[in-house]
Amino acid sequence: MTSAQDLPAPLLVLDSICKTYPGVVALRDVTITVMPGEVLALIGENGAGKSTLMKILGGVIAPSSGRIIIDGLAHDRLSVAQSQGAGIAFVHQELNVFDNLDVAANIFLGRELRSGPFGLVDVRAMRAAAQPLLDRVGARFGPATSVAELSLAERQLLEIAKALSLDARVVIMDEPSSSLTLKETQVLMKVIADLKAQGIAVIYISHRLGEVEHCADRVVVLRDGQVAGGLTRAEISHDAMIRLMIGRDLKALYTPPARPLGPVILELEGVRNSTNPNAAASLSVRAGEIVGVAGLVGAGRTELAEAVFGITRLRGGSVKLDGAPLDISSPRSTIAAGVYLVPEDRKRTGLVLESAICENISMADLGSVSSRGLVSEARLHARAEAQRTRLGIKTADVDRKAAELSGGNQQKVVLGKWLSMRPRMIIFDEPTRGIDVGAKAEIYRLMRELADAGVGVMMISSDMEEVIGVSDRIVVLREGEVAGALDRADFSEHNVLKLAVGAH
Amino acid sequence: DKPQLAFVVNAASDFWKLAEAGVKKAQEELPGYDLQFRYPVQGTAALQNSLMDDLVAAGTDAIMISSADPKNSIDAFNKIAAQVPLFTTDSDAPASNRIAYLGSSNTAAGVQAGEIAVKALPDGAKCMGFVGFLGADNAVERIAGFRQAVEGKGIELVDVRGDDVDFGRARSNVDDVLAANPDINCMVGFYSYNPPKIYEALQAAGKLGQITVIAFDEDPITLGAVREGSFAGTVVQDPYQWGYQGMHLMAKYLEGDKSGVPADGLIIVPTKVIDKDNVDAFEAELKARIGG
Amino acid sequence: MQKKDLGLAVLIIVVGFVVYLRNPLFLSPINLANTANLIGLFGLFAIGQGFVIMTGGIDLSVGSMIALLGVLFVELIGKYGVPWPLAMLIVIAAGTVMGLAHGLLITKLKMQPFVVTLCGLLIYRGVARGYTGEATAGFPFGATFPEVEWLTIGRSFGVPHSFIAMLLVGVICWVILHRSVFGRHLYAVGKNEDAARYSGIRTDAVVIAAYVICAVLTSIAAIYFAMFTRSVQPSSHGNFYELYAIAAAVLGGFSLRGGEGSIVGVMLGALLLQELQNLVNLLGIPSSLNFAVMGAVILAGVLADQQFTRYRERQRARAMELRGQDGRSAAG
Amino acid sequence: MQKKDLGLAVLIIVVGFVVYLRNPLFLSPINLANTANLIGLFGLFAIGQGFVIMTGGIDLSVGSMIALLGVLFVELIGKYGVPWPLAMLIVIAAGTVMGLAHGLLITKLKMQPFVVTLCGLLIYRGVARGYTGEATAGFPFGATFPEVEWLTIGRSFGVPHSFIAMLLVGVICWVILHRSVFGRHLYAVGKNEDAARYSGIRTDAVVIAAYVICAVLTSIAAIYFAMFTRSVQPSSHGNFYELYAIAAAVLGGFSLRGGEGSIVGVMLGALLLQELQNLVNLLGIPSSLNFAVMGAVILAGVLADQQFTRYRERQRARAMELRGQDGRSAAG
Ligand SMILES: Nc1ncnc2c1ncn2[C@@H]1O[C@H](COP(=O)(O)OP(=O)(O)OP(=O)(O)O)[C@@H](O)[C@H]1O
Ligand SMILES: Nc1ncnc2c1ncn2[C@@H]1O[C@H](COP(=O)(O)OP(=O)(O)OP(=O)(O)O)[C@@H](O)[C@H]1O
Ligand SMILES: [Mg+2]
Ligand SMILES: [Mg+2]
Repeated sequence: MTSAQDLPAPLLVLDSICKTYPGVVALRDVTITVMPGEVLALIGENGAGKSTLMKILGGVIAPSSGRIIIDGLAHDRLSVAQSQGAGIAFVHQELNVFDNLDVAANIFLGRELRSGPFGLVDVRAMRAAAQPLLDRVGARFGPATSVAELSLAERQLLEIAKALSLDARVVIMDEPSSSLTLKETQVLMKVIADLKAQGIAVIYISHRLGEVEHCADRVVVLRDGQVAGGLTRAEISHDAMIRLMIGRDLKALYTPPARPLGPVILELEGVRNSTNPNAAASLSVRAGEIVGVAGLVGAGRTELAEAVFGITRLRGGSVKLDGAPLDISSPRSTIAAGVYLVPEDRKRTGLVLESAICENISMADLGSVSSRGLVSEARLHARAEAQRTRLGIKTADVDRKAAELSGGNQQKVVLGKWLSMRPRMIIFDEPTRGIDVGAKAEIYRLMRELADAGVGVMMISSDMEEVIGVSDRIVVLREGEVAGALDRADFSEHNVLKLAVGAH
Repeated sequence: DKPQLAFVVNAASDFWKLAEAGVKKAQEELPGYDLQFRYPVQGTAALQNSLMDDLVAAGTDAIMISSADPKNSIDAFNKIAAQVPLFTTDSDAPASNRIAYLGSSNTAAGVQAGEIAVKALPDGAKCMGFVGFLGADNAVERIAGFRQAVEGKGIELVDVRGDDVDFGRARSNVDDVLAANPDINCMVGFYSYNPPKIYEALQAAGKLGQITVIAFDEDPITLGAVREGSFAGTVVQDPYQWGYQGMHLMAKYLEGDKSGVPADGLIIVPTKVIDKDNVDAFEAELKARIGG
Repeated sequence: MQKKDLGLAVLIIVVGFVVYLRNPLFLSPINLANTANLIGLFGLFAIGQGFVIMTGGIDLSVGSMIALLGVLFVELIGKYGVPWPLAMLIVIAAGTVMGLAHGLLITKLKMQPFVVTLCGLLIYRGVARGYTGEATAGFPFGATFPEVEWLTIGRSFGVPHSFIAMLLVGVICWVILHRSVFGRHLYAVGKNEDAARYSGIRTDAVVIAAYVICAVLTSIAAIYFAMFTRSVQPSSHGNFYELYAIAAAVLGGFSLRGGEGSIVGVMLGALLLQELQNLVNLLGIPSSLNFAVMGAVILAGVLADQQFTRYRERQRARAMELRGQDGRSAAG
Repeated sequence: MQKKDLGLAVLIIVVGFVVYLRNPLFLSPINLANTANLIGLFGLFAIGQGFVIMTGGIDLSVGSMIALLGVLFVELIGKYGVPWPLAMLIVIAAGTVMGLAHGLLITKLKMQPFVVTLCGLLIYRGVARGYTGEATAGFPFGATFPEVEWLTIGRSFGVPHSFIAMLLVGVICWVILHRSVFGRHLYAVGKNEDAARYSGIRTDAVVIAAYVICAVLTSIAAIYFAMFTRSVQPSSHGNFYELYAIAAAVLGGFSLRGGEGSIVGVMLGALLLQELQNLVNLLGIPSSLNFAVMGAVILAGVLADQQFTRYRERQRARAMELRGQDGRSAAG
């Protein structure tokens, strides 16, 4: 198999792994080798099978066939305990934190530190041991914080800290940075470098190719459940990775607006939220432009979007759509006005995972596929099929549960829900979180199309490449306030970060 | 197939074990019949009535029933009576088309209990009653009979506490009365399990003998307490006879012999007062019946 | 009819056939009519319970509601001589208010459904018992109400009207749950309330509506029960009926986590439970074992259904795998 | 003690004070001891229920278990003359087997807890009724079992031993739930079972253990109850006790969705319920209103607690706001 005799023995080998789900072949004969101390990036489009492969390695699911060889010992399948015992730590793509426990308890869950004659939990020792881990990932919360109070990004940092706490030889990170902003991502890169220096191997999954380019020693690309190829350190480049992932080149991210800027569509005036009740944010979105909203973790962007969409109450200020006050008393009223939100957490708020794809697409607008209160199955399906074709949702049929789709395809279903209606203004909150480059480009194209059609587009994003690459104007939030706005000419990572952090 | 006779009771209770013994005895003497003794799943008239529907559907030839709610089951009774001969026991529904009633009078039993009280408490007293279902016919009649008998004798039945046949609550009701009403010096247990709970509560509080207790039915604890002198007395019915005579009555009726049915349709098996003097004889008789 | 319902139907038929072999009177018209009547009575409020369970909630108060509203109905027409259509309206209005109260407490004050309806269970029964002073509410001797009786305990061509009422309600509820926009919203709310809200569904209104539907069907059932028993003993009437309703729904494929279930399923569930009751009486099994038989059959039924579903899924997966290999060898 | 528990404690004290004003005998040693005894009895299995609810499950079978195991215990020592320590062991072993069965059916065969334990409710009671033939299992007159009686219904310094037993069990369970590794895992499993599994927790074992703990505590309670009533009527003994246990847990801050609750809370919940029962008798409220009073107070209590929590949160938010302004003006 591997040709080189002079290489050290591989740490682990995933040998001819196959995995089938009812209706899907997720993995087909995948063989991957991991060497000690290397950073192996695993990339591929949504649904390529990356998470599935890692779950097999993490002992969460069993392969249909194939072997897992660790230290020369072959296993047909692993249990979570076996996997952990073999020194494999796993940062899951879906966040697996417990919001009824505190940070330290989460980090040491399953491996609690004990003391005393009865082996009771040693809370103090765990908190003490957790603090350095939190420092390492640059977390601004303490080990005694209740997880219920953490934002999505903070929870992601917690997951990384948890993986570090394991005495691991391999750390799997399945999209650890999907909610992280530049600052935390930089910390993460440093963490990876540290691990590498200690001889710990890292399997890194990300759709942010910049990060991959920055940290990977080797890249393996999955496509449709099979290995599409690999790249050595020297070969790694954006273009090369994209070519392997989607089999063709990709155009530049940014397309300029096709028409001059129109009138103001959405206008926020002194909007105040409960987390930062003294900070007021004012911003506006004009027809024809894409407004990017940047900020550090917890800057209050999601909160702002949810308040405008009618989920949470505003504590002050006004919201106008096309110059007239917008009724933001409930999502129902904002949806009726044509203001839509693509939420940050699609598992929790974007989709009804246990419902069929077609149900999800018509969820917000059943009225138009029904007559006299009764739903027409035919119209429901026609509408879903239309979106499936338009967005390229990868699925055997639209009657499948949304839960069975990969993350990216799930996001497309959320988009399909809104695009099949009459948008006036769409707020995208982290629209490409966990989405592959191919789909990302599609989504950017869609946003641009919407803007060109006169729909207001606001894009909240923590992905710097994306904010800079896609927006026509960037508004930076800091602790609930608008710290400043940048026009295209002034775009740079440095400028965005300066505003986000505050000029101290 | 042998003709089938069924005896349907109103709820699961030890009291009916005696009737069941009577039915067993009758079965020995009536080999040509198939005798059934049925408990409903719960003590509600609705369930009893659908149990009777099912029995008729399954080919039963005559039924004797102790209804949980005879007054309001007239139509259900008439529906059954139109198909098979129907008899009532324990509590009657004279307005229905039942053939006859076999049992005792709860009012008379209440009066007898009142008389025990009058005899034991010549100086008057304040009584507290305990019962399972406050609204059930037998409870209402016994309470009324008791009140009637003590009327003007200086004895007052202050209140009756219900417990829904939850033994735990039956016990804690007594405990609570002992704690909350120190002026109570007489207690009446209207359902068979109430007197034992009174006994246990008094025993725990060290008040056995200080409070006069009047009981109903023949729970072993009750009889023991009567023998010991802790209880003034108990009023017993004779469910054994209900089961025994009832089956013979129905068998004869099916054979065409209607002489057992009096003109007024009432066959009263008298209730007895058991006190210290006759308790031993009574218990011996009971043992013989259940053992045999 | 969904596959899950089919399994239940098979179970019902098998049990029925076994009983028939042991006692052919099981299929006699009179026994069928008696059982159909009970199925109708229990089916009515089991369907209502289905709507609540669909939202991921539960309504423990139905047994007590049947007692309280039964007392109300009997007193209204029996004691106060209120015309029966008005009495029915009053009872259903009272039920609606209770359902509304449950729904509002659950959605607006964010209380747990279990708590709210547990309090309902206690309060309604308490009020019924307190109001009557534990006495049984019944009609005076000889009182007849021909129209109400025809509607409730009457029969047409031997079919009890309660059964027909359940079928009618079943059809309407089937359309509501499986074909209407409201039904879709109900499924969505049951599966993921947050996501439903983010899609502009008025989740609170949907949940409240479910509790109101349950309460309305329960009040109709209360009228049927009151006319069937012709009297209501407030301390025992309807005891444990909530468990019957929930058991019927669960047998019928509803998940207590919400978002799953069908109307046909819950009606079949109610049918099976009554078949079991009938079986105990017909086969002369001691009534004391009634509960045990019922429990054992529910357990076995749910278990068999589940194992069968899993088996089928595994078969399907295997078939796919084979197809996948074929595809590969063809490509290779 | 958590803040939530504090609210409950306040409610208990307020209710107690009101009752005391109306009838000072409420605080008489004899009444306190009687009530403490009942709190002990109910608290024992309410704590067990807490463990099950913590996993997001429910155990509806406890009332029936108390009946069946009560019958077993009474028959063993009363009729068969088995030495009492052995009889206790047998009863607890039988309970363990039941809990194990529940846990295995729920985890290994993936059945819903509600269904499994509903079947338990039916089957255990059915068996108890069938085994005794509906007769009450009781001791002969005058039979005494000094050691068992001392253990169960005895008192030391006026404090009933059942209450002491509950306190002991409470302390042990407090350590288990709030300080042990198993407790952490229980919280994690209750919140998110899948995620707990990904963390390497043997979720099945944790869930099974919760059901076993519940069953063991219930069997201990069954022994105490049997000795308290001294006779067990299989059709009514322990009826609805599962609702008491669940109500105690919910009052005590447990969420039926799992992952939330405390031992102190459930004990206070059991205390409040018994206080309410006692109040009805002490104030001479008609027994028929017992249920209504209990329901109304639970509703009011949970509601008040919730509103109070919300109010406090709002206060806190406002305080933060003020502090924020100060901070700003200082900085500006
Ligand atoms: N539980 C499941 N049931 C059925 N199909 C599944 C299940 N989980 C994953 N799949 C399918 O397996 C394939 C691989 O999914 P996987 O989550 O591994 O993709 P991925 O590469 O991690 O994608 P993403 O970048 O979107 O996270 C997809 O087609 C997906 O639909
Ligand atoms: N459930 C919650 N409970 C308490 N505080 C929360 C909760 N969710 C968010 N917050 C806090 O609210 C503030 C604003 O969070 P928000 O999610 O709006 O930020 P954001 O800019 O979208 O950042 P990101 O999504 O990247 O975390 C943060 O301080 C966060 O910690
Ligand atoms: Mg993935
Ligand atoms: Mg955000």
